Amino acid sequence: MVAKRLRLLARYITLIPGLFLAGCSSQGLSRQFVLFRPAGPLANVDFRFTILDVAVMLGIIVPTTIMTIVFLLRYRKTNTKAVYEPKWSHSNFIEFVVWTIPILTVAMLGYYSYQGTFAVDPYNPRLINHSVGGKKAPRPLDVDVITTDWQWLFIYPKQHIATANELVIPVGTPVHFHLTSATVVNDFYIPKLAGMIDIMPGMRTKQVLVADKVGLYQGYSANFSGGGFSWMGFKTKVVGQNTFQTWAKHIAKSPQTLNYAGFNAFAKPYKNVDGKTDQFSHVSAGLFDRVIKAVTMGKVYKTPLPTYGKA
Amino acid sequence: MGHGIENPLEHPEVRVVNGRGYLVSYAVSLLLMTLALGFVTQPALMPWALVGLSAAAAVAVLVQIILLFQLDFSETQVWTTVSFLLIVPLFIIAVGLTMWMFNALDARTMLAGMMMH
Amino acid sequence: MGVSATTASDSGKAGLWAQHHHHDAISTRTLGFWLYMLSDAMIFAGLFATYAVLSHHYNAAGGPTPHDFIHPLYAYGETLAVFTSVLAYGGAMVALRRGHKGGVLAGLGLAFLLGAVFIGMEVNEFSHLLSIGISPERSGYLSAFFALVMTHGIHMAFGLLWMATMFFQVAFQGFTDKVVYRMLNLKVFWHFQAVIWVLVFSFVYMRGVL
Amino acid sequence: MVHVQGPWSELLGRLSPSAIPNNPIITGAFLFSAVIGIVLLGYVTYAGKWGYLWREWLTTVDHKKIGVMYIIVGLVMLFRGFIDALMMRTQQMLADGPHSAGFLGAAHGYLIPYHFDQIYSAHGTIMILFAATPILVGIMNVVVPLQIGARDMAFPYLNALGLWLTVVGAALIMMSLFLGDFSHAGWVGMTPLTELAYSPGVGVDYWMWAIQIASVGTTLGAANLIATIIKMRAPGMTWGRLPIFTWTALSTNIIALTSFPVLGVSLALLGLDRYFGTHFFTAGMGGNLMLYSNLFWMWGHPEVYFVILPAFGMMSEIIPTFSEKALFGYITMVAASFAIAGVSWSVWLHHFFTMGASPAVNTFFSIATMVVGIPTGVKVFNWAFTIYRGRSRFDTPMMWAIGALFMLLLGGLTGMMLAMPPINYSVHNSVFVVAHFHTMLMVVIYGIMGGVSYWFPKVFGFKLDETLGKRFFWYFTAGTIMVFVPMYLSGFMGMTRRLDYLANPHLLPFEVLEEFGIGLYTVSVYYFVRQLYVSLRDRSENRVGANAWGTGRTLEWMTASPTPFYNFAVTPRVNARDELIWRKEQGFENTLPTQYEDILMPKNTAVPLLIGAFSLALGFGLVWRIWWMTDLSLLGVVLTVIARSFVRVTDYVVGASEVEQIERRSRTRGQSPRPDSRRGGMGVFRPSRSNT
Repeated sequence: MVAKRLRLLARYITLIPGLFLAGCSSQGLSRQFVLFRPAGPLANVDFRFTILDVAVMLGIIVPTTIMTIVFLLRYRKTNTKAVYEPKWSHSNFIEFVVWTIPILTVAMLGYYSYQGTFAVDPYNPRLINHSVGGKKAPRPLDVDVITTDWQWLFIYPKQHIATANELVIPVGTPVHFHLTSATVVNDFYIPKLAGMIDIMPGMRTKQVLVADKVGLYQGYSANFSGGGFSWMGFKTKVVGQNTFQTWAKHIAKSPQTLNYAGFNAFAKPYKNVDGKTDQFSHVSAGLFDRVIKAVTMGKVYKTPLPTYGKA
Repeated sequence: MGHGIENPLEHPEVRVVNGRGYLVSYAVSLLLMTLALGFVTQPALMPWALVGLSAAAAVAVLVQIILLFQLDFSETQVWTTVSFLLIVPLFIIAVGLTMWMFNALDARTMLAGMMMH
Repeated sequence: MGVSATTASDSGKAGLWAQHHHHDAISTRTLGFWLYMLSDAMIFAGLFATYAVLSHHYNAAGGPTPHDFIHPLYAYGETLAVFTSVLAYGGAMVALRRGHKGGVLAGLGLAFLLGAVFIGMEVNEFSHLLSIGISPERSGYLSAFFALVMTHGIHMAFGLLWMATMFFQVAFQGFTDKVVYRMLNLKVFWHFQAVIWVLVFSFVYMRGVL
Repeated sequence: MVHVQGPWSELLGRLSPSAIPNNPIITGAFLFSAVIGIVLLGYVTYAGKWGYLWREWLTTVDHKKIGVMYIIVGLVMLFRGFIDALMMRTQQMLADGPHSAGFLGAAHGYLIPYHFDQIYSAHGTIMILFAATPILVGIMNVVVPLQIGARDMAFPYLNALGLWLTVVGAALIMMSLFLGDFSHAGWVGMTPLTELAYSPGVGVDYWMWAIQIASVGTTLGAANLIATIIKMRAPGMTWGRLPIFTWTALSTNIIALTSFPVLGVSLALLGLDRYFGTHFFTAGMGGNLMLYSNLFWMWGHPEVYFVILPAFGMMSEIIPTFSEKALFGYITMVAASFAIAGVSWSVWLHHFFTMGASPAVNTFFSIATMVVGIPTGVKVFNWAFTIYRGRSRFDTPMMWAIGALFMLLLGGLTGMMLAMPPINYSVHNSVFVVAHFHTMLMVVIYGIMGGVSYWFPKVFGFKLDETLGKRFFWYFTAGTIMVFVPMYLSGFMGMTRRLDYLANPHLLPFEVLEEFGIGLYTVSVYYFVRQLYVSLRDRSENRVGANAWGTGRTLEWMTASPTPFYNFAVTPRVNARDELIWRKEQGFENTLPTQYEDILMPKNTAVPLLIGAFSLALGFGLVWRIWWMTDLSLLGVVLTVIARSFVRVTDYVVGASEVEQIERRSRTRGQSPRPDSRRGGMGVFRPSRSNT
């Protein structure tokens, strides 16, 4: 009885993917596969290597799968017509081939891996320089990123302004990020623009990117960092270069200012459930370095003791 | 579980013990450690100290391993030797790759390395 | 091995059953313990890796560096204690080969005493360091230093406990299978501490004063 | 000793009434466990089985019983881990987008973040360390001595100790559910999140000590198994004739022996940070937080191969048996296993490719990672060529083995993607990775299910029900596809890991699909339990002889099913790689030993159980910082070990006539299936008389 009902259920379940695919195209869900729609040279390289790797691997895996299935079907016990050689267990030729194929594949992919790893190295951004080299290259923009529990602070040191939980960058301009954390490890990730890079307290990592198109991109923290982690997203607005200048001037007039004491208040554990953003003007020079130094000297922003069974 | 030999003192692993080996190992390793001490206390030897230290330690470890544990490929000791030889590369990989990766990382991310970029 | 697997056999009718088949208990035991010691070696690999990573000047966090507190001659004294203790244990093993109970007990006793001298020196060294504020909580470097040296020290202390136990077993049970393989295993354990000490002495103490 | 937040007393440490969580879900879980516990204990008391339980199981040193207990512990924890998975999938389905509803005090879904974080941390810890590892150790425990013709492991007493230490770890994890909380920082325990400043509760301590204690057991077990394989082989069992599963057991235990100590170091140093205020993995004061990741993954990656190599070994046993043909490329299979084990030691950095190491470092580890693909690829081809020109029968074990093979192909594809840093950067901490390693762990689970159903009749003397077994397989496979294919896809949508709330509402359809998948899994669990029940009920109809599947090839299929406690009445002399097939060909299949002899067997002992009890107290005392308890239990462990070393006689003799009797009885049972309700399936395990 139960089995019958379940069989019925199973039949319905097989229908779901069909319905689901139909839903995809009508709602434009395919646009949501952000990794397949890179909007900057870094994400572009990541995507290109994905295609390459998958193509090479499928070249082996598909024939192997077919071969295995054919063997299983042909040499099933009930097929009495098939050859049966119970002692055949070695062939120099086959063994040579089965070692050679993976070795050649790995050699090829290993070479691509070497190429790709150096191409996206943010400390030597040949890729970035190359991709904006043709046009009149705009001066790179510096952004210092500090993560707290559980917010993002983006400092524009040259402009002496900062924003929280919202990143605004000009289109077609290389942006150099310096990243550190005041508390625990986070991970800077804007799927359509750049892959992940760890943000570690007491250390400084780097990321470089160029956005090709104006638009709104979602950024995330990808490394688990505690209770407010799931709300630690940030909007990335890529705007025209002039718009960016206007915006920066506008923020420079915002009433909130930020010095180290202000940062310590900002860095208190806060779950950004409503997606609030902040703007700061007159940001102290060297705030980023000061935060790193304080952390290396033992500054911590403690998490309070939880009640058991509660948050 | 029983074994073929009646008197445990007749067991090859007891028989293999060698008094002279102990004395040689003692003398050699002590000498090498004295040398190591010399490398770091005698100003004349200081330039070669790191190489000297490492060499002295390596030789001392080797001498002790061979003479104290009596590692060889005899029937009694072959598995001891083989398993030891398998572990040495892992020891070196664990320490060596760690040092390499953190030297590279520190140069990029620690305050000391930040001046570079 | 080109032949198929199932026919690869020696002499066809070599027999199907092995009557009176026995295993060598002592060598099984010593191999097992040796394997355990190799895994212990990997503990030290982890600790040496930790020490290597945490021994840059910024890991001292402005606190004392090895230069400030390591006395090479004192460490050399500790080396002397460890090596001589191992030599004494070697004496016990030579006596064991001859079946000389008194010799074994004397060797064990002497090895124990010298081991205790080492522990005493280390305790003295560390209590002095703690009294002048050089403690593992001070910096990452000091944490790594204490962890590595003390892990070796704890091994030594455990070896002393084992030796004391063996002293009684040799005295009261004589040279049974079990006592003999334990003596062999303790040999491996004790000699292993000497090997680790060579590395600690060279790469922590001597390297530290450079 | 560091100062901790919250109250602390000399007598109870951090323990206080407030440590009992006040949460309806946990209360429900507690009631559920309590009812099951009371029913079990009540049954044992009612049936008067305490003596039996004590003599036959709790104090046993028999490798088969210890193996079975390992597997039972693993299956119980597998169930617990599955419940965790069910809760996580449901939470992610419910907490989708800003407009999703919240229940039970949560803003979205029904779990508050802190609770969700504990669940996924527990899921990972349990599945890797307390489900997969114990089940595999259990299978190796049962099978390896049988395959090499040994009477027991090299160190039966140590074997029992390993089991009880694993049980202690599992017990600590279960305890954390009802007293205090569990770690919220993932099964990998990311620093500095696990430092006292950011995890001030006892959760991380529970996680840390549970793993630490269990891993001591695993390390001891590894030394034991290697010594067994090297020293306890039957005459004629040369290295060239060693069954392939034993080879993989050897390679996998070399990994365990060398890598678990490093895990011990990383956790011990974290413990020093949390208890003594040292600065190994803190961000400040000269600590280095990535050093923790380094040490952890130096164990963690080899651990991945620790769990997958035995699965490969089981596939390599099952496929030849059910293809009725010798394994293709025995030597390359052995070489491949050791190549995987060797390379496993130089790939660990790929777990933190994104930490910003130099491209040279990343390239090195990337290529090393890809190199693992070479021997793995060879294995896949060799299995395919084992099937080639064979006669494949699709019994349940074979289904699982083939399922594992296809999972391996998919996992290999995505693994090769992740090995490449530019691809890895874009999906490193996304659910794509989660889907990848679950696919790989499915290889392990499929291997385990295959292995369990393959060797089950050997241990218990009857087969598992085929129909229900296949139904279990198909529902499980449907569930796997339904859960993990959408998960791969959501990875491409930039969905990161460990989210208790999904900001992107477009992920909802995938989450719904995954929830359906987990429903299919639930159905498959039902069929699994039903399969066990029905097989046990109808055991008299499913009795098997020594060669349970009819086409077994190796030594274990020569002794009676269920295997007598001494394994082989007379140690067999090995003449070929597939000894049983060789004997069949030579017409010796039914040739019995002409005379029996006295057998020396290890006595039962309660000492490992006692050490386990002290270790549990030690772990508990450490978690709650009850210092008198830790001191006493540590002293207890040391004194017990010393006291045990003074015990002179630890073996006893089984007379030749008794052996002959047992052999005759088991032969008649094997040949004429008849109901034998008194002895049941377990009656095989003859009571061993002497306890120490």
